[in-house]
Amino acid sequence: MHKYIFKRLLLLIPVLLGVTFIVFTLMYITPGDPAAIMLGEDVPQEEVEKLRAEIGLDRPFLVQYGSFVKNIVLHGDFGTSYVTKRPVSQEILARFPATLRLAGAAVLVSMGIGIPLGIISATKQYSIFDNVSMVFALIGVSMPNFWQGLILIMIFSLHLGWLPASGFSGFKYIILPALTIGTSTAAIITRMTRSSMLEVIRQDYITTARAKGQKESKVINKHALGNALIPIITVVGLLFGKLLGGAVLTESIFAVPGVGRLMVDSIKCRDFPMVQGGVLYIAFCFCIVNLLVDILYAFADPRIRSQYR
Amino acid sequence: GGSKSAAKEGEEKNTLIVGLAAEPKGIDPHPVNDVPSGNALVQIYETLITQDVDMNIQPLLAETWKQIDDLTWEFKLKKGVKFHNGEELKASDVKFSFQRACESARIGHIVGMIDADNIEIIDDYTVRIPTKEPFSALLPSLCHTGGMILSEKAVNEAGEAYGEKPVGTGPFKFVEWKRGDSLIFERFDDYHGEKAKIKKLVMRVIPERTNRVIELETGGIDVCYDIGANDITRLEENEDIEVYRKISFSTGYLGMNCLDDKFKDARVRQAVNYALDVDAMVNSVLKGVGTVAKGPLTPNVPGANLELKPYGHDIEKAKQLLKEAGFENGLKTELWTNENKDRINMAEIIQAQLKEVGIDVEVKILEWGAMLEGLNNKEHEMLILGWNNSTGDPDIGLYAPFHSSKHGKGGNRVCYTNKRVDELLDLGRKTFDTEKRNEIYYEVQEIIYNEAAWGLLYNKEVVLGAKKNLKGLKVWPNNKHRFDFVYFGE
Amino acid sequence: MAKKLGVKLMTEKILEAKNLKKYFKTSKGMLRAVDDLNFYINKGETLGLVGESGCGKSTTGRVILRLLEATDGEVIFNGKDILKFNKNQIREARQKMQIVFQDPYASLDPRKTVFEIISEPLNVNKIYNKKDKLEDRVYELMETVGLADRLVNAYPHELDGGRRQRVGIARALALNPSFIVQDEPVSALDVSIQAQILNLMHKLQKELGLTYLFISHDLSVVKHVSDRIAVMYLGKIVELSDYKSIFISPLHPYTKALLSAIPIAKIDVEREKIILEGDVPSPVNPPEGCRFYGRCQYREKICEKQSPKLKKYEKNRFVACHFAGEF
Amino acid sequence: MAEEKKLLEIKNLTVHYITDDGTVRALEDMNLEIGYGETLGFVGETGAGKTTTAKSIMCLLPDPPAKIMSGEILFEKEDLLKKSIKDIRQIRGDKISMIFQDPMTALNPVMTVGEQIAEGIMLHQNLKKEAALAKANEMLETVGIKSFRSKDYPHQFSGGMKQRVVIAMALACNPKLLIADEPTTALDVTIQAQVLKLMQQLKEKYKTSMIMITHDLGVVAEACDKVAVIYAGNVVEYTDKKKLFTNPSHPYTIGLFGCIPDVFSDEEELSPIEGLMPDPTNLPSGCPFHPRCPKAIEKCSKEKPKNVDIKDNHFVKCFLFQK
Amino acid sequence: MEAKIDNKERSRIRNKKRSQWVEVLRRLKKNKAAMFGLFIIFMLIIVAIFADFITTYDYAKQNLDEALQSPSFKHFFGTDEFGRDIFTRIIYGSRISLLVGILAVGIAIFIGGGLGAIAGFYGGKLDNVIMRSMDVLLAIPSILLAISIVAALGSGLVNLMIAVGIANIPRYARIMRASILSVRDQEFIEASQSVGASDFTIIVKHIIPNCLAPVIVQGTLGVASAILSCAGLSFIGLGINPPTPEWGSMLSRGRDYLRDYWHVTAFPGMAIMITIFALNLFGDGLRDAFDPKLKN
Ligand SMILES: Nc1ncnc2c1ncn2[C@@H]1O[C@H](COP(=O)(O)OP(=O)(O)OP(=O)(O)O)[C@@H](O)[C@H]1O
Ligand SMILES: Nc1ncnc2c1ncn2[C@@H]1O[C@H](COP(=O)(O)OP(=O)(O)OP(=O)(O)O)[C@@H](O)[C@H]1O
Ligand SMILES: [Mg+2]
Ligand SMILES: [Mg+2]
Ligand code: NI
Repeated sequence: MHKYIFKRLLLLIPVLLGVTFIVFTLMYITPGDPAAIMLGEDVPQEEVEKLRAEIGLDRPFLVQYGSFVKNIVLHGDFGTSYVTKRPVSQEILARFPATLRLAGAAVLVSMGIGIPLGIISATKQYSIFDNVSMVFALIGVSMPNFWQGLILIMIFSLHLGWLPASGFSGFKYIILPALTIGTSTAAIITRMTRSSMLEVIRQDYITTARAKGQKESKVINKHALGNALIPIITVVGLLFGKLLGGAVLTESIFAVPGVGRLMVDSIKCRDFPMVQGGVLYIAFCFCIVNLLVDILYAFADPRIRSQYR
Repeated sequence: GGSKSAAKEGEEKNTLIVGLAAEPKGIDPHPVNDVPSGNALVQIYETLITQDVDMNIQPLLAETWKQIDDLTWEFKLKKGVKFHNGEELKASDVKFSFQRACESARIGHIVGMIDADNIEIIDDYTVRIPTKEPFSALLPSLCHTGGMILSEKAVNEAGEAYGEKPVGTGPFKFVEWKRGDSLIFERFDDYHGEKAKIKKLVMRVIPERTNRVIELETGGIDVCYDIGANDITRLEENEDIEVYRKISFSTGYLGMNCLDDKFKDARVRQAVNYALDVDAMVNSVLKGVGTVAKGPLTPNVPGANLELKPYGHDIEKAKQLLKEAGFENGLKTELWTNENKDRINMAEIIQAQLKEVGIDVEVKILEWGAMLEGLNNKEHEMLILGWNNSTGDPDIGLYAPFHSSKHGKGGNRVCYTNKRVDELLDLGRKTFDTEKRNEIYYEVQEIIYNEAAWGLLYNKEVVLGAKKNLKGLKVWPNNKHRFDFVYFGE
Repeated sequence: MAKKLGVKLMTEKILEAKNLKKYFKTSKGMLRAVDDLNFYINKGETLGLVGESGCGKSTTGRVILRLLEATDGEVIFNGKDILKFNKNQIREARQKMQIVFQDPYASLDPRKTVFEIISEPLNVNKIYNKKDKLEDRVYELMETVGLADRLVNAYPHELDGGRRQRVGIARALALNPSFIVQDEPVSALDVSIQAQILNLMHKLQKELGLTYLFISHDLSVVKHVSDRIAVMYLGKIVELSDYKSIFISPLHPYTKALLSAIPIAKIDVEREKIILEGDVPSPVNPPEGCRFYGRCQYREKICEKQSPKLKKYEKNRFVACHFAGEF
Repeated sequence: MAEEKKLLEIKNLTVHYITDDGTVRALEDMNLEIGYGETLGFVGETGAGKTTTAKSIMCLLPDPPAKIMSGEILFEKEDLLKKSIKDIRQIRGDKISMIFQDPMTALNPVMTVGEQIAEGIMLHQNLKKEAALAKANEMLETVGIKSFRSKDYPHQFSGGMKQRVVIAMALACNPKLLIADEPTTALDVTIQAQVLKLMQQLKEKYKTSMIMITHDLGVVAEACDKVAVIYAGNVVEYTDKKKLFTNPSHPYTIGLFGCIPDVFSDEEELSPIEGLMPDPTNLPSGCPFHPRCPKAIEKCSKEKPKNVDIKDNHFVKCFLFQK
Repeated sequence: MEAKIDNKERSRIRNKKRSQWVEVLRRLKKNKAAMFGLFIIFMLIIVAIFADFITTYDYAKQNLDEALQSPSFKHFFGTDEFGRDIFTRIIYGSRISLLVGILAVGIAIFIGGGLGAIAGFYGGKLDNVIMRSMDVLLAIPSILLAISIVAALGSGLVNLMIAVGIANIPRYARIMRASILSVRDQEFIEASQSVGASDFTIIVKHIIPNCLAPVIVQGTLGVASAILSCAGLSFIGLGINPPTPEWGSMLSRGRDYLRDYWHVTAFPGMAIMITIFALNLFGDGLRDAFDPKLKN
C-alpha cells in the first residue's frame, strides 16, 4: 500500500507539470496584458511598459515558464501575485479554509440528502417514494446555482431573517451556500446510490443474507450498502475534488472568501503567478482527492485492497 | 464579520461595519490604484493636503504650503503628528514617500510629475517638492492616495512584508485582513486631529449588489457602498436607512474611433450624439441615478464648462448629418463593451437607438483583459468606457483622453486629434492662474464637445446607503470616504 | 468421432503444434498459461482437449488461430508455420481455420442481426460481390446449421442459447474452413440443446470433412466427439491417447482422478472414487517439478524435482508421468 | 410415505412472475414432499422453475414481480406462506437454509468469511460476537478449511473453498432442511466431486433433509434419494432414485437420458429431445411438453395430464399412464 | 429442422429489418417519466423552430415606456428592463440555449469520444498519454478554460459552445474509454478478428455501436449541464452578445430585479429548470432503457 501511494504521488509530477505548462500557454496566448489591466483605464502607456518590465513580462515565453518551474522546484516558491504583491502560496492558503469548509459542508449536505434518498428509492423501486425523491433530487440539479442561491437568500435572510446573507465567519454562514451546492449535487449522489444499490440488491449474497434470517434493515445497511459504496465514493470524491477548486458562483453570491473567487478574479486580472499557483493547487487537490478515493476504495472493498501493491 | 452584532440592542455601538463592493488589491498606497483599495487606504494614511467633500483643498499633514516658483512648492508640516508605530512625522518621511511613490508604475501618472530625487528637506517640518515641468495640477494630485505619506522607518523595518503591516498617520490603525472577507481597523488613539468616534471599523467585501443591500437592510452592515439604481427607491422608503448620493468624477462615454473611416468625420459623431436618447438611457439603465453628461468633465470639477448643453435627442438632425457625411444608407459598426452590467445595458439601448438612424450596431461583450488588448491595438470601432477623473482636476480629466500624444494606450481611446486641443492642454498644465487656466479648459471642452469626440452619456453618482442612526457621514465624489467623524446616534 | 462414422482416417497432419508456449505477464509474476505443448491433428479427425478451468485450453485454441500471439513455438498448419505469417497471410489462413466460442451470448455482437453476423466473414473477405449471391449463401448456411429463414433479422438477444450457438457455427462455416477450434461450444447449453448441437457438429464433420480441435471440461462430452483426447493440467498436456484407451486404462493419475470425478447418470455402476485434495494451483510461477505433484496420490520424490516429459507409452498413447502405467 | 415422516410438503403451489413482457407461469400446481433425513433431487433444464420453488420455500421470492397464486408450503405442518415475515426470519437460516448456485456471488465480497458465517449464528443462537466467531471457525474446520482463514475475504478463496464456506454458512445453525440450488454447477469436476462428498458427509452427520437442485442427472445419481423431474413449472415425474434410473417413464425424462453422452458405451449419436424449451410467458396448452414429445397424442395439447402413481410412489404426469 | 421459405419470401423478410433501437424505444416508451421528459423536449424544439409563429413581438424591440411590466395578457411573462416581451425572449432563447447545449455536447462527444476510443482500443502507452492529458485537462478549472477561450476568440454563441465543449472533453473520453474497454475484450470482437476483419472494421462496426449507449445517455444529461454552465458563464459576464436572447444571461442580468420584479428572473429560471428537468428525466429513462439488467 505504501508503495502504491508512493507510486501515485510520483505520478503527480508529470500531471502537475502538464497542468502548469498548459495553463502557462493558455494564459500566454489569452489576449490581455496583465500590466495594462492592473493599471486600469486611465493610466498612460509608459507606465504600463514600466510595469511590464517590473514583473518580467517582457521576457520570452519559455524563459518565463522556465523560471516559474525553476522557482517552484528549487525554492518551493510559487511566485508573487502581480496584484497583491503577496506570495501566491499565502494568498491561496488564506482562502483555503473557507473553501475546504464549504466543500466539506456541501458534500455533507449532498450526501445527507442523496444517500438516504438513493437507498430508499432503490429498496422501494418504482414506488411513489422513489418517484417523488427522484423528482425532488432532479429539481435540485435543474436550478441554476446562482439563482437558487439568491432565492435562498431572499427567503432565509431577507424574509425570515434566520441566516446571514453573506460572509463566512461561523457555522451559520455555511448553511446557505452549502445548501445551494448540496441540493444541486444531491441528485447525482441520489441517482448513483440508487442505481448502485439496485445493482447490489439483485446479487446472490443479498438473498443469502436474507436466507440467514437477517433483518431487512440490516441486509440493506450492512450487506448492500457496503457493496454499493464504490460508485458512491467515486462521485463524492469527484464532487469534493471539484469543490476544493472553489465554487465560483456560490462564492460570489454569498461573499465566501474562497479559492474559486480568487481564481476568477486573478484570471480576469491576468495575474499569471496567481492563476498558475491556483491551478496548480486545484490540480493538486484534485489528484490528492483522487488518490484518497482510491485508498478509500481499498477500505471499502478488500478485493481492491489486495490489488494495491 | 460579526454581522449581527452591529444591530444588537443594548450594546454600545462602537463598531462600524461597512460593505465594500470589491476587495482592495492592497493596503500599501504605492502599488495600488483602485477605488476599493482607496476605500481602505484613506482610513490608514493621510496626504499632505486633502480635498474636502466639495473638492476644496484643505490642510492635512501640511499646515501651509506655497509655490516658490513654477517648478517648486514648499510645505510646512504639522508638528506632533504620530504614525501608528509611534514615530513622529518628519520631512524625511515625506521625501521617502514620494521617492517610493515615483518608483511605482501604478501611480506614476499621478505623482510622476514630481521630481522626487530632488525633494529638498529644509528642516524636519519643511519640505520643498519640485516638479519636472511646470505642473498646475500638482495640488490635486497630492491629494490622491498616491501622495500618501508613509513612515520611512516602518517601511524599512517591514521590508517585503510592508503590505501586511501598513503604518500611516490616519485615524484608524490596520488590524487584520481576512482575505476575501473583510478588513478590520481600530481607532488610533494618538491621532493628531480629532479622534475617531467609533472604536472599530470593519470593511466587509460583498461583491453581489443585491446581497450587499440585503445586508444593509437586515443589519449586517451599517454602510453600504455602490448601491444599485433599482434598490434606491426601496431604501429611500426604508425608515431605518438613509441614502446618500453625490455626483462623481466619472463620465461614461460612447467612444468612436476617430481613426476609423466611418467616424473620421465629425458629422457622423455628432449624428450619433443626436441619435442617442441619453435621457431615456439614464432613466432606464441608471434609474435616474446619475445625470446626463453635458461635457467631457463632470460638473463638480473645478473648471468644468457648465455652459455646454446636452446634444438632445434629434433623429432628423442625426439622419441629416449622416447624409451629409455620405452615409445616407446608414452604416454598420461594432460596439465593444466589457462585462459590466450597466455598460451592457447601455450598449443594448444604444444599439436599439442607433438603429433608428440607420446605424447598425453589433454589440460585442469582451472580457476586460481582451478588450483592453483590442483597444490598445486600436482594433475597435465603437466602445463604451468611463473616464474616472481621479483627482477632480481638469488636467487629469482631459489631458489623457484627448491629447493626441495619448492615442490608444495613453488614454485617448477614441484617437481624437486636434492641434488646438493639444496646444491648450499643454498650456493648461503650465498655467497656474486659476482664471486663465479655467478659460483654457473651457475652450478645450467646447472644441471637444463640438467635434463630438465622445458620444456623451452620463455622469455617475456615488450612492451610499447607511443606517439612519449613523450620523456625520460625509460623501466624497471620488468614493473614498473617511469614517472617523462618523458616530451612532439615536 | 470420425472413425466412429467409418470415414477412413487420413494420416496426413493438418495441424501440428511444436513446443507451443504462451506466457502472460501479470503483476504477480509470469503466468504460464500454455507451457510447451506438442500435439498434432490429422485431417478429418477430432482432437479433444480436456482439463479443468484455467488450465490453458482456450489459450491454446486462441494461440493456434493467432488470436493471441504465442510466446514461443511453432504451429504448422498445412505444412506452414502460421506463427511466422504476416497480417495478410494470416487473413488468408483464417479462411481455413475458424473458431466457435464457448459463450454464445458474448460471441455475437448484440447489435447485429443474424444475417449481418453470418455474412460478416463473407463481406470482410469480399467473397461475393453480388448481393444475391451473398444472401443465397447466408440462407444456405442457415439451413446447414438448422436455423429457420425467418430468423435472418433476429438479434442475438431474441434467440435462445442453442440457436445462438448455431449462428456461431454458421459464421465459422461461412468461409468453408477445413479446421475449426471448438472452444467449449456446448458447456453453456442445457442438456437437451447440448445434444442437438453435438449431433449437428457431428453431421457437419461428416458432410464437410472438417477437422476439429474440441475443447471442453466435460470428459463425457469430449469422449463422445473425439478420436483422440489430450488431457491438460496447468498448461501442460499430461496425457494424449485415443478416446477409448483413456477411459479404459488411464495412464496419468490426473486422468484417473478426472474420470472418477465425473458424476455418471447411472446407479448400478460401481466405480472407485478418487477425490483429489486441494485446488488447481495457480499457473503463475508453477512448481518446477511435476505440476500435479501437490494433488497426486502416487507422488514420489522425483516428481517434486523433475518435470516429466510427454513420452510415448504405446502406439498413439503419450503420457507425462514418471510412473506411467505402474498403477 | 408415512404422514409423520414428512418434513416439508408443497401443495398445489402456483407461482407467476408478472412482468412487462407478460406473465411467466414459473410454477404450476406443484406438489412435492420431503421426509426427514431425505435428499430430494430436483432436475430440470434452465427455466424449469427449480430456483423458484426453492425461493418459495424460503419465502424469498421477489415481490414484485413474483406472485404466489395459490398453494401451501407446509413445513413441519405449518404453512410458511401464512406466517408473518418476523416468524419467517426465525425459520430462515435456522431451520431451513439455502445454498446458492454460484459461490462466487453468494458471498458478500466486503465481509470476512468468518463474519458471514457468524452472522447467522448470532441471529439464531443468541450468541455474542466472539462466541459466534468461534463457532464459525469450528464450522470452517468442519468443511475442511483451516480456521485461521476466517479473517480472509471471499476473493482470497478458490471456488471450491468458497462453496465450502457457503455450505458452512448454511449448516451453521444445524438446519432441518437444506436447499442446495445447483451447488456444484459453477465448479470444476474434481472440485465438484470434493464438494459433493463433503455435503454427503455433513448431511449424514447432521441428519439434515436436503433438496438438491441440479440439471445434471449424474449428480442426482450420486447424491439423492428421491428425484423430481420438472419441466416448465410442472413436476412431470417424481419417485425414488432407483425407480427413476431403472424405469424412467415420462417421455421428457426418457429424452433427458437420451441427451447425455455415455462414457461407458460407444454410441454413434445422441438422441436429443427435439425443439426448445417453451417461451415461459406463452406456455403451450395442455401438457407443456407435448410440442416436443415424440409420443404426443391429440389429447395432450388440449388437457392437462393428472399426476398418476404408476407404481409404489412413482408419480408421472402423462396421459400415457392415465387409465 | 425449422420451416423453410422460398426466395421471394426471404427477400421480403430481409427487407423488414428492425433495429435494436426499436427495442430500446419500446422500453423507453413504457417509462412514463422519460416520455414526459421527451415530450417537454419535443415541445421545446417545436417552440424553438416555430418561434416566429408563436409570438408577435420582436425579441429585440425595445420599448422603454413599458419596461418591467408585470405579466398580463399583453405580455404573458411581463417585460424586461427595456420593455421587451419576456415571453418572446424566452421562446427565442430556447433556440440559443438548446443549440448551445447540443453543440457543446456534440463537440465534447466528438473529440472526447474519439480520444477515448483510441485510448481504449489501442491501450498501452497511447492510452496512458491520452488519459493523462485528460487528467490534466480535467484538473484545469473549466472557468479558466472558458475565460481564456472567450477572451481569445471573443464572446458569442460559437465560442461559448467551444468553451463549454472543451471543458467537457475529458468526461466523454473517460466514458468512451471505459465502455470500449468493456467491449474490447468480449468474444464477439475476437470472433470478428478470427474471420479476418481489420481493426478499423472492428472499431467502426462492432465497438462503436456497442459503446454508444452510455455516451448517448451521458450526452442527454450533458446537454443539461452544458446549458447550466452556460448560465454560469453568463453570470460572470461571458454570455452571448446582446440583443440575442439567452436564458442564462436573461437570468443573470435580471438578478438585480429579483426583489422588485420577480417575473424578470422567474420565467427564464423556470425555462432553464424545466429544460434541465426534462433532459434529466429523459436521460435517466434512456439509461434504464439501454440497461437490460434493469429490465423487469
Ligand atoms: N489475457 C490474459 N492475460 C492474463 N492471463 C490470462 C489471459 N488469458 C488467460 N489467462 C490465464 O491463462 C490461464 C489459462 O486460461 P484459459 O482461458 O486458456 O483457460 P481454460 O482452460 O480455457 O479455462 P476455462 O475452462 O475456464 O475456459 C488462466 O489462468 C487465465 O487466468
Ligand atoms: N425475477 C423474475 N422475473 C421474471 N421472471 C422470472 C424471474 N425469476 C425467474 N423468472 C422466470 O421464471 C421461470 C423459472 O425460473 P427459475 O429461476 O425458477 O428456473 P431454474 O429452473 O432455476 O433455472 P436455472 O437452471 O437456469 O437456474 C423462468 O422462465 C424465468 O425466466
Ligand atoms: Mg476457456
Ligand atoms: Mg436456478
Ligand atoms: Ni448560454
